[in-house]
Amino acid sequence: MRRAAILGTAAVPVRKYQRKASEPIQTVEHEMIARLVVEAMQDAQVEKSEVNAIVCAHPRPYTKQKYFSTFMAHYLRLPCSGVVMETMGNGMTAALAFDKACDEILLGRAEVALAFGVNMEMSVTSAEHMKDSVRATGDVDFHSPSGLIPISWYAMDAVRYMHEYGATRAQLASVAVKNRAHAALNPLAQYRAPITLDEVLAQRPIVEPLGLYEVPPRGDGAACLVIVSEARAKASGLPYVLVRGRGFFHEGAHQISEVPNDMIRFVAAETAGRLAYEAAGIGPGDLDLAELYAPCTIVEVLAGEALGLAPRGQGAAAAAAGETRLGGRIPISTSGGLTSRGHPSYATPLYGMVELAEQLRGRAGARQVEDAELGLSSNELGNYNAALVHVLEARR
Amino acid sequence: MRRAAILGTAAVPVRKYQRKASEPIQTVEHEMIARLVVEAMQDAQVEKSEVNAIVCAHPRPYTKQKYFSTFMAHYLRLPCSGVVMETMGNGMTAALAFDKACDEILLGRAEVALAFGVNMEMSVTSAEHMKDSVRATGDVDFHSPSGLIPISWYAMDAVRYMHEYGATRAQLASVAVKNRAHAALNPLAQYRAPITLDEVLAQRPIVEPLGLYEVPPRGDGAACLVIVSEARAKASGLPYVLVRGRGFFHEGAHQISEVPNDMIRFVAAETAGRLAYEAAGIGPGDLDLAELYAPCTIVEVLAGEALGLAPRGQGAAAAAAGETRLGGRIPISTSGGLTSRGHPSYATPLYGMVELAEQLRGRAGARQVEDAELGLSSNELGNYNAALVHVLEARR
Amino acid sequence: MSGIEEMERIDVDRVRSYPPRTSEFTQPFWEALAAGRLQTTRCAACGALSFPPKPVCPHCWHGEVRWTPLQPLGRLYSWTRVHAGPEMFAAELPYEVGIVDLDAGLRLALRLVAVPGREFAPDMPVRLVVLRFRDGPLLAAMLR
Amino acid sequence: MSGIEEMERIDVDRVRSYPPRTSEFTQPFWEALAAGRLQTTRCAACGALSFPPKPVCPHCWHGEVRWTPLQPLGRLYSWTRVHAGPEMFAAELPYEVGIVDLDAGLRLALRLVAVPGREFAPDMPVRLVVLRFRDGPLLAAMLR
Ligand SMILES: [Zn+2]
Ligand SMILES: [Zn+2]
Repeated sequence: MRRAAILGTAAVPVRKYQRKASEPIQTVEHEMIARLVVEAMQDAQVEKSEVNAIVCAHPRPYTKQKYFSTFMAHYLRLPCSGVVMETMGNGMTAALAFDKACDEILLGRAEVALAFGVNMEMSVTSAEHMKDSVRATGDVDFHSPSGLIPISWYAMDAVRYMHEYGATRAQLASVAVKNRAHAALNPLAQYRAPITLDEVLAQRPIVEPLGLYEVPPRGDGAACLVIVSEARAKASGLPYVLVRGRGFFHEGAHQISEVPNDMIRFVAAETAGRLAYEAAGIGPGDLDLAELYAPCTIVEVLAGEALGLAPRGQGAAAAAAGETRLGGRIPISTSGGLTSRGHPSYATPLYGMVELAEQLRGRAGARQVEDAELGLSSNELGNYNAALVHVLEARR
Repeated sequence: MRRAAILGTAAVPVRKYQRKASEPIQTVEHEMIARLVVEAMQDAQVEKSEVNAIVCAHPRPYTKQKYFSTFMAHYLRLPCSGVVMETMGNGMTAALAFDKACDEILLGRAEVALAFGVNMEMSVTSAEHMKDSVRATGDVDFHSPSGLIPISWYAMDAVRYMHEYGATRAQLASVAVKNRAHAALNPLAQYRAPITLDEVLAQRPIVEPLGLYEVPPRGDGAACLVIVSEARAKASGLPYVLVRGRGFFHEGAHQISEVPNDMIRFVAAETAGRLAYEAAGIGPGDLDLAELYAPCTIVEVLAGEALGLAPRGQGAAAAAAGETRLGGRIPISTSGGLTSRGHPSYATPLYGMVELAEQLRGRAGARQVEDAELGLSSNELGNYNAALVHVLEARR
Repeated sequence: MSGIEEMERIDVDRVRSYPPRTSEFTQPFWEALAAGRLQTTRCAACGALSFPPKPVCPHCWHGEVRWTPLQPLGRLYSWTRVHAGPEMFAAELPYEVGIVDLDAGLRLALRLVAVPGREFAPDMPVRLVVLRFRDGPLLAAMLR
Repeated sequence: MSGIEEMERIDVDRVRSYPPRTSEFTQPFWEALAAGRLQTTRCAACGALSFPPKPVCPHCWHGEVRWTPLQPLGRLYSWTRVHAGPEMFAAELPYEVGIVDLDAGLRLALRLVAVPGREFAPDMPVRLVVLRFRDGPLLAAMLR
């Protein structure tokens, strides 16, 4: 059975790159991606002639260059008999790009595939941007008119979680403090100045009970991965990261289940996690670290519980106790996570992969998890209604 | 080795469905797709509980409901451990939805997958719509400012083809006449009133030398396919359509190669076709019919040549001689093709699949190709810079 | 139909910030709502209720459904107060939204109408009300 | 640089219908174009020319490139006259666009400037010119 591996990575630090249309000099996404491809290829020590597929996260509508994947095949003059395409699926968009690039390897259509994504949105104000994202908050005719926004679902998770388990505001907020401490050690992170628990709790509310530091900041970013077959990875003589297990699950609901259910049990993460663990032949206790797509503090807690990284109802307490911190029992989001590493949405999952690849190749510097052998990536969409989980293994 | 098959299909006739925002009653895409899913499932005689994946063509930006695939998983309350995602890739968008749905079967992630697409754009004027499509005509900063439109590339193919091979305007125009005659027999077609060669030649020019009847009309449409494993198809006892071969190729250029090449040799179709024929163990001479994504008359000619359906430089003459007509040597676009069946872009490739599935299951009525056993589908993007070719086989 | 309460109608002197569309299929829902009645679809095959109303039963994919009145009573499953919203909702900030489990076994998400002096909390009983905007109705919930 | 012709500059009394963006990287191209000079990038490793200019060589993916002047002469590979265009080009309809193969071995697509009494046809020799719109330059081609 063929398996896929990450052999090279490159990303730009998350920050504001996009400029207002009125400015004389503009940031052009394809120049940025072309440079990252070169960098990732150097990292992987792969030749251009070996590359045979491009899977790209569909860019934001603010990216002027349309049909970005085929345009990049042109800009890079890269003939491919493996697929050239874009993926789209809410917050999972870039994770699907990674996954479909792996599929080209699994199906034997490519020995080397590029997975990349660019998210540019910072020339657009939040209020303007949300005019578009309001269309994603459920049924556009039955939910959107109420004024729901994407993160309001997570806020309601938090309210319910505190209600059911007696978790405290401070416990949830500790996730943000921990992530900022991680981000301080990550040169790719958007927000790196340490913060205190009191500072997190003192922020203005955005969606109660969550304040500014517990919801995702907005940012621009771009990342590129070089995905290769296991055989090609071995032949390279370089350290690489094997995709050892994978699981996907969509629970058949978007934001809300019309049949009342236990909303704060993330069934999709639970199921996708189980499938990934089974495929990898491991359990959650075998992991050395996990990089979770968690736009809000509460999401990291609930996803962690669903993935077996903490018992149900105890994830927030575990975070507050330092269990998910670097040096703790199971470090989560050593990159700084979405709240501090940053959240250029349609590229975010690739940043998670970049972090795991750094850690599993022993290149994470001051934030290195010692002897990291097994890492988990979990990406989601909606209110974690679907999850795509990968178990990654260090091979040196 | 697992193989994929089409077991059920459903589509709405191509026409105008979308209404202006000012109208009191609106057409809602997800209601339309839900009804088609039911219809396609009845056709396939498959139970809901067997379905395990949704791959959906990314809808136009005019579709209000965002993240359509995950929303449909919700609307249909369909849990999936096979993927739920949207594909994007220019004119190939819906063909990629079909292809990725097949991949879920090949990879053993699903026994039954839904591939669907909806294209709604008729509430938007052509001039307004082109404001968006101008961003797809090449490099948005170096090509779009010149005023190129997507079909201008095909027009330049036509000019060059006539110049090199002495093909005539009438020969090219005969493709439109033939397609209209086919469409007259297809209840899903948008334009069904027969037309004459003189009428085609007398149309106002759109992109010279091509006139109104040689370029694609605009339209709304939606289609759904039920894709199953070969084993599931066999077990059904129903006639089904086996995906016997597949090939993809992107030539590494978008609209134009910056290194001068023979632009009217569609290398991507040639290569993808060769890969598909090899996988199927057949040659072009074995085909009973072909359904080509050909927005303009010239494209059908050039793609047909690249796929080995006519010798190079003789495709237009072959069309004029009736070789590609129903009853001819190799019927092309028995649905009426993009020019007459219609071209709801992001759904168009699925309509091609629906036509082949009808033909290969012997259900095409008055336009039935007798004893059709092998059909070819070819879809493209750009100026046929990439091609995705499938060889389909009748199994009864 | 007996025993089904009519919903209170509360006039709101502005247009809806994000107006819903009406399709041929959902028109009966919006017309009933404007008249203070809550109704949705029930599957003609398996009998399951659905909300929002759908032309296809999400439970068994049967394509025939019937309109059924719903008792506008339930409990608040969760809620939040939104302080940063999309441009079109700017004039309404902050506002509350919540998830309501109807007694009929359906979960809805909608706007909450605050009652002075009472804060929302999970599991509180609520009733649904109709907000009558100048351009049409929206469903909302209030503490009972 | 010797032997490279300057391009004719033709004033156009309106703004560009679809203005290109300038990036830090492409700025030298646009500045030279405004001055009547055509230049593009050449790979520092394999020597291949690229057009449009790119920060990465599309042939060998080397990341270092140099600006090089181009002779603005070539042949028309194909062309068309556009009669139905996007809203922003409506005032210019109909207009001609074409594909030009430069003598330097690069293929470009650009606006064509008609010469009264002469119709375009494949293989005709052309020269590139600069259209000086009020808001900036665009590259175009004319029959020689
Ligand atoms: Zn039912
Ligand atoms: Zn080079």
